[in-house]
Amino acid sequence: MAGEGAVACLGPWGYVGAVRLPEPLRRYGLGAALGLALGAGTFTFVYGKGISYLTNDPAACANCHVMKSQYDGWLTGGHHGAATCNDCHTPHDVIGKYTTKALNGFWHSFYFTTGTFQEPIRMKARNRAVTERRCRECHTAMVAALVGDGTGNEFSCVRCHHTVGHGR
Amino acid sequence: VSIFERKQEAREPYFRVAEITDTTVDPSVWGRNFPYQYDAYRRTVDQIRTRFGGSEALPRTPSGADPRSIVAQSRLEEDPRLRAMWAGYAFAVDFREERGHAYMLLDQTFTERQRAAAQPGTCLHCHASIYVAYRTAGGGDLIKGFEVINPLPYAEARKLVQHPVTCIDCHDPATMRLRVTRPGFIEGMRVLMASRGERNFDVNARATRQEMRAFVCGQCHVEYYFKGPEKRLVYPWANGLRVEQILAYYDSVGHRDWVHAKSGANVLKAQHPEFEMWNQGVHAQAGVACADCHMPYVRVGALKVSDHHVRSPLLNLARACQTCHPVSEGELQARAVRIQDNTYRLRNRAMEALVALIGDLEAARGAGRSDAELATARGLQRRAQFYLDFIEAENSMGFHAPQEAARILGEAMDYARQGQVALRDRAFRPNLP
Amino acid sequence: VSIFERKQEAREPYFRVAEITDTTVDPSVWGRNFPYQYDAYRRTVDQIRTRFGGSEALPRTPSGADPRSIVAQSRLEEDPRLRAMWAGYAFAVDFREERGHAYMLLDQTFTERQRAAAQPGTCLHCHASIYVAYRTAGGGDLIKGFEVINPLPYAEARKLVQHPVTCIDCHDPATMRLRVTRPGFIEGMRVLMASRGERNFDVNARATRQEMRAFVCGQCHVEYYFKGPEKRLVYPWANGLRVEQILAYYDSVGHRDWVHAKSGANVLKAQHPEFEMWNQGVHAQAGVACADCHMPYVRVGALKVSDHHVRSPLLNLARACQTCHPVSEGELQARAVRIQDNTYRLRNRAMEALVALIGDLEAARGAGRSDAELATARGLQRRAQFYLDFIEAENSMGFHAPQEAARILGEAMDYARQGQVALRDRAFRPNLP
Ligand code: HEC
Ligand code: HEC
Ligand code: HEC
Ligand code: HEC
Ligand code: HEC
Ligand code: HEC
Ligand code: HEC
Ligand code: HEC
Ligand code: HEC
Ligand code: HEC
Ligand code: HEC
Ligand code: HEC
Ligand code: HEC
Ligand code: HEC
Ligand SMILES: [Ca+2]
Ligand SMILES: [Ca+2]
Repeated sequence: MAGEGAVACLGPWGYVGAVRLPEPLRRYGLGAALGLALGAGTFTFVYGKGISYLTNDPAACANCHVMKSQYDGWLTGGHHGAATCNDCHTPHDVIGKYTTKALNGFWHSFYFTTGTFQEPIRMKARNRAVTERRCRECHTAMVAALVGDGTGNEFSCVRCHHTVGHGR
Repeated sequence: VSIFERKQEAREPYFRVAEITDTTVDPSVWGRNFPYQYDAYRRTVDQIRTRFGGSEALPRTPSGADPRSIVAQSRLEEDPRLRAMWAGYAFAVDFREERGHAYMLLDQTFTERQRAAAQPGTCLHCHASIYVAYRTAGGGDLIKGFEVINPLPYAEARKLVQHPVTCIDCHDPATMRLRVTRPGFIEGMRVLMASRGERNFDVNARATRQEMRAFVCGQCHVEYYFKGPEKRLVYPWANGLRVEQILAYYDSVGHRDWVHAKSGANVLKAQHPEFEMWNQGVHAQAGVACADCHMPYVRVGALKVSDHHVRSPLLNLARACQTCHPVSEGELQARAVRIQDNTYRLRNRAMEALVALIGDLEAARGAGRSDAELATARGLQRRAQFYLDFIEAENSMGFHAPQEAARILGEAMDYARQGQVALRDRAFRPNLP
Repeated sequence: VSIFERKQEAREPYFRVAEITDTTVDPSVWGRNFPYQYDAYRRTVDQIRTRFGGSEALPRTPSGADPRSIVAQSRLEEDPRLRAMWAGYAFAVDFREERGHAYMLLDQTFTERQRAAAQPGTCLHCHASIYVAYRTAGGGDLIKGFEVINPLPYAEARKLVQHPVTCIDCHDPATMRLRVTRPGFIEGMRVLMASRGERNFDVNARATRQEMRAFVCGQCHVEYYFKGPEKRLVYPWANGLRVEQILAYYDSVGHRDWVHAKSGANVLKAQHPEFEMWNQGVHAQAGVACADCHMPYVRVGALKVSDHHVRSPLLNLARACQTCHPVSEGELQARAVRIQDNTYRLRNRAMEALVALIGDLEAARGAGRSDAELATARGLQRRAQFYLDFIEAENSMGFHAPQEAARILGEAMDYARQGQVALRDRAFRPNLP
């Protein structure tokens, strides 16, 4: 992910990864924008129920209307009784889980408030990798025979199962 | 914008501040109730070019006869073979890339085609907000008004309208539901459905919402002709929407648009059959409507509204395509352009074949061969030319139905080359559909 | 059990009861380790017909020369025009619909084409599990063995193999990872990639897992020819995979498959270019591989495995298509068949054009016209015929790349009809690509 317009991102638990800078940061410069970002992001995080990120209740995600279509899709989808949003969108381990939540919570709040995100919302590489891992964790038995070649050269579940979470 | 406003918006989509009725033509009045749609609607003045679509803004010196200071690029200059194809018809004089809806009335009024031939009021059916004018002229009756305005000289009819297509042409003012207001389409759908065994089809009563998202466009983006001295606008769909079905219709009523100046053949001009071609593609089969790609949803705060800046989806790939195709914009662009490039190459081959046949016919005529001797080849020119023009005139360069576009161009070559054989061999019996 | 062992178990759901090595040809041995795959693999004996694919099981009376009691339907009887197209070549004697992998060795051994012409060992490259035989014949060297077996008379080479394609041809026995074992494909990919600027391309080292899911099939489902007296199997990809690039290659090396019996033209036979055509379609562009559709995952108990019953996806729509396209089976069937019907109609038109040209050439020859006079038309026949046969021989009836199939058939008609013009007009200059 690192590259032009990217910075190393420090999460609450230290170095997490490189994050592509959003358009306003690239445009107005890092320093000036960061203060604004933190302010706006924190504000939304609190008022806009960004705290939802810390719960496991899918309805909480739908606090943001831009998550509504996923929520609606999930309600009627095959995983409704099986997996919540966070089951697919946050890592299993505790640190990874809250790092992801914090990062997503912060950035989503930021984007939501500034309205600068691109639509339709598309899952980005970091979150995609999280989700791909989550499929394999729940469906280990089912797909053991497919992904067990140990090369790490595995292919994407979502390539075929792009509709599982909430349809499209 | 603060988050308070966002939550607010979700609950209160719009206020009806202005009264709009079934006679409110002026879009700025509607725009007071629906500012997002109106603002976007006005942006159809933008001119940006894509590889095969959009349009280029070319400056010109305004004249008395044509006050436009900006026009779109000339397609005749881009490909002079078009002049050979249309020799003797007004299209050989002036034919430009089409641009946004904002220009439709202007471009129609001032195209040189107006001066090359006398045009009737019928033209306005698709270039103006004419719904209210029809109703007024018909004393409340839409169809009657249509019949009154069609035969008027263009200049006279032109005085009855002021706006390009506006809100009232696609929307019911009371409910904002989509509706079709164009007699040509209403009657065209009736004959089409009759050919499929459904009598007295009433499109406004029967169409689903999703169908309406294509039908409002099908009001104008279709092949058409002017029937008889009353210049009635007719969509030639009595046998179906495929090119051979349309040609069969024209053959059955003995219609020709003009006599080709070089070859003497009775030929036809195809015009923007987007609706017909879209119907042959996998998108239509999957229920994807024009508005899904050309007016995709765009979020304004908490609201989702249809982007009334109708334009090339290639200028708007994320919204126009990514909702359905979860791949990058670059990849989507590549898929579309590959289809278009393939079509374009084949179109050029077909153009070569047609121009060769026209050249042969011209030579044979010059050599004094009789009409009887030329009849078969002329018939083949009529067919080849209509097929080729069907794709040439269709504005997506094959995207709306890639396989069908290639099929039609392929057949066009078959007919054109058979015409060349026929000219050289009187015993030759062509293979028609 | 330690947690480590548990993880191991989960990763390896099979019990390796039989030892398999890089010389284990017999699939039943592999089948002891991988029973689900083996059981499905054996079901390729099934014969069910779809509109344009699958195959029909026709009973016949076995004879000494041909002991088969069931064969697939004859394509020559379905369309006798094929005999005219292939006049003078073994394909005009016997050509049948292809059926499941289980039959490949049998059908090759007993096709009447074997009696119509002497065939070399090369044939076995794609009809037998020949990997071990190549290595053995080459003293451990795959390519050397290939070079040894190619020029042998078929009957002699035939003794070196026993099985149709088996596990070892696509899998590494140690890791079960996919690999390609066919010299023709390995060398074909090398020249193809060289033409794109990559030297010494090693497909087994470089391909991704997803690519391999198509490459294992591309080992055989491709256009090919036998080069020189050493009968080396060559995939004609030095310029690229498109039909005109392949023809340009054949032209550049001066290759012909035979001299046409009726027309005297130096013609080519196209054969099953599934891999090449798939490459031109939107599925390949989107990274969808052969195995995704022809070997979709299937649940067996708590596991899912690749369906080794390789067959028409139209017999298995739910698994083959619905995961990616969440619409009904009826709708998927309709989309596929519409593409195929369009291709089929165009193929028939192109066949008419080609047969007409062949007829004209035959007549001109009968009338004693010189080779020089016939040269242009014969060249056009070669081109038209190769294009048409490229789609005729491709087994998806256009599905793998709908627009490209129509494009190629369209051009085939253009060339065939130009050939007819050329025969009637010595001054005619054809329009080539
Ligand atoms: C504060 C409002 C808000 C809440 C609450 C919210 N989201 Fe989002 N979400 C957004 C916005 C805005 C974006 C688009 C950001 C972008 O495109 O980078 C987004 C994007 C996403 C993405 C894709 C973006 C990526 O970077 O991959 C996922 C997955 C997602 N949200 C899941 C969730 C889940 C799971 C929850 C609940 C635990 C949730 N969201 C709650 C506003 C929110
Ligand atoms: C928290 C555990 C969990 C996670 C994470 C998870 N699944 Fe599942 N999944 C299940 C369970 C349990 C079922 C069975 C549901 C049922 O039968 O109602 C299921 C059902 C399915 C099904 C069949 C039903 C359907 O919706 O089509 C598919 C396919 C599937 N999962 C794929 C995936 C993929 C792909 C991912 C990752 C993107 C994933 N799963 C993530 C637990 C999970
Ligand atoms: C069974 C797994 C699963 C569950 C449960 C799930 N998702 Fe997803 N989600 C996915 C997958 C897979 C994608 C990527 C889809 C794609 O690329 O086509 C995705 C993508 C997204 C995106 C980005 C939009 C996009 O299409 O890329 C958002 C936002 C999102 N999910 C939110 C949610 C919310 C909110 C919930 C709970 C209501 C939820 N998800 C539940 C698997 C899941
Ligand atoms: C699946 C998406 C899709 C659908 C559905 C669709 N179109 Fe298009 N349309 C396109 C694309 C892509 C182009 C090519 C634009 C370009 O070349 O810039 C195009 C081009 C056009 C153009 C020329 C645009 C220009 O910029 O010059 C017109 C007019 C048009 N379409 C009208 C229609 C009509 C009318 C319908 C319905 C009957 C329709 N389209 C359905 C995607 C679509
Ligand atoms: C009343 C007739 C009418 C209706 C209804 C109509 N159009 Fe058009 N459209 C036109 C005309 C006329 C032009 C060309 C204007 C010009 O070149 O001056 C045009 C141009 C376009 C263009 C080309 C824009 C460009 O930049 O080249 C697109 C795209 C388009 N229309 C799509 C649609 C879609 C989608 C709908 C339905 C939602 C629709 N149209 C409804 C008459 C109409
Ligand atoms: C059935 C609907 C319809 C009718 C009737 C119609 N047009 Fe159009 N016209 C369109 C559409 C749709 C476009 C945009 C697509 C295109 O240009 O191919 C267009 C584009 C144009 C353009 C801009 C592009 C160009 O051709 O230079 C001109 C000028 C024009 N029309 C003039 C006329 C004239 C003059 C008449 C009457 C003789 C007429 N139109 C009748 C629908 C119509
Ligand atoms: C060429 C046809 C056309 C014209 C002209 C047009 N609209 Fe629309 N409009 C549509 C379509 C298509 C939709 C989507 C309706 C649906 O999905 O049912 C729409 C939807 C709407 C909606 C519903 C909310 C939304 O955005 O989806 C409003 C409000 C609206 N239009 C207002 C207007 C106004 C105001 C004007 C004039 C400035 C206008 N429209 C002109 C075709 C048109
Ligand atoms: C509302 C949904 C929707 C939208 C919007 C949409 N598509 Fe599609 N597209 C489909 C469906 C459905 C298919 C059929 C195959 C499938 O089921 O995935 C398809 C097929 C295609 C194909 C296959 C080629 C063919 O035969 O036509 C291409 C290429 C494509 N789309 C590109 C685009 C592009 C580019 C856009 C935007 C301009 C777009 N699509 C917009 C749903 C959509
Ligand atoms: C997206 C799905 C898809 C992909 C990818 C695909 N095919 Fe096919 N294939 C089909 C369909 C559908 C048919 C038509 C079957 C029929 O007519 O019964 C077909 C037909 C065939 C046939 C003839 C089958 C018969 O029953 O007679 C062969 C052989 C074949 N494909 C090989 C391949 C090869 C090799 C590849 C990769 C290079 C490939 N296919 C990629 C869907 C696919
Ligand atoms: C070693 C050569 C070889 C390989 C590797 C190979 N095929 Fe085949 N395939 C054949 C031959 C030969 C036939 C025809 C057998 C016959 O008719 O007797 C065939 C037939 C088929 C058929 C037609 C079945 C029918 O019912 O008509 C399909 C589909 C097919 N192959 C797909 C594939 C796919 C997919 C792959 C890769 C996963 C593949 N093949 C790999 C040689 C091969
Ligand atoms: C490059 C790989 C390849 C080579 C070399 C090859 N085949 Fe095939 N053959 C195939 C494939 C793939 C099929 C199935 C597809 C088809 O029939 O079009 C097939 C099908 C057949 C069939 C069944 C269908 C029919 O044509 O009647 C026969 C018989 C056959 N081949 C004989 C031969 C003979 C004899 C030779 C040598 C002269 C040969 N093959 C060389 C790949 C090959
Ligand atoms: C024509 C090629 C071909 C042949 C022959 C073949 N396979 Fe496979 N096999 C595949 C493909 C393709 C996959 C999918 C591999 C992947 O996705 O990486 C596969 C996957 C497998 C897997 C991994 C699990 C799964 O089902 O995806 C096993 C185990 C396997 N095959 C066993 C066998 C056995 C045993 C035989 C012989 C009876 C055999 N294969 C013959 C092509 C083949
Ligand atoms: C090439 C396409 C493809 C890929 C990649 C793929 N799957 Fe599947 N998957 C399928 C198909 C097809 C089925 C249906 C099998 C059946 O119905 O017998 C399936 C079935 C399943 C099921 C069982 C659904 C049920 O009905 O209970 C689960 C769970 C699942 N897949 C999970 C995964 C996971 C996890 C991955 C990634 C490791 C994955 N899949 C990758 C195509 C795919
Ligand atoms: C692994 C995913 C996958 C599988 C399996 C698959 N498709 Fe597709 N298909 C696609 C994608 C991706 C496209 C491109 C358009 C899009 O993005 O939706 C597409 C496009 C199409 C189109 C548009 C026409 C074109 O240009 O080729 C048709 C028709 C279609 N698929 C039918 C089928 C059928 C029938 C099957 C099963 C035999 C099938 N597909 C299997 C992913 C798949
Ligand atoms: Ca344009
Ligand atoms: Ca078959």
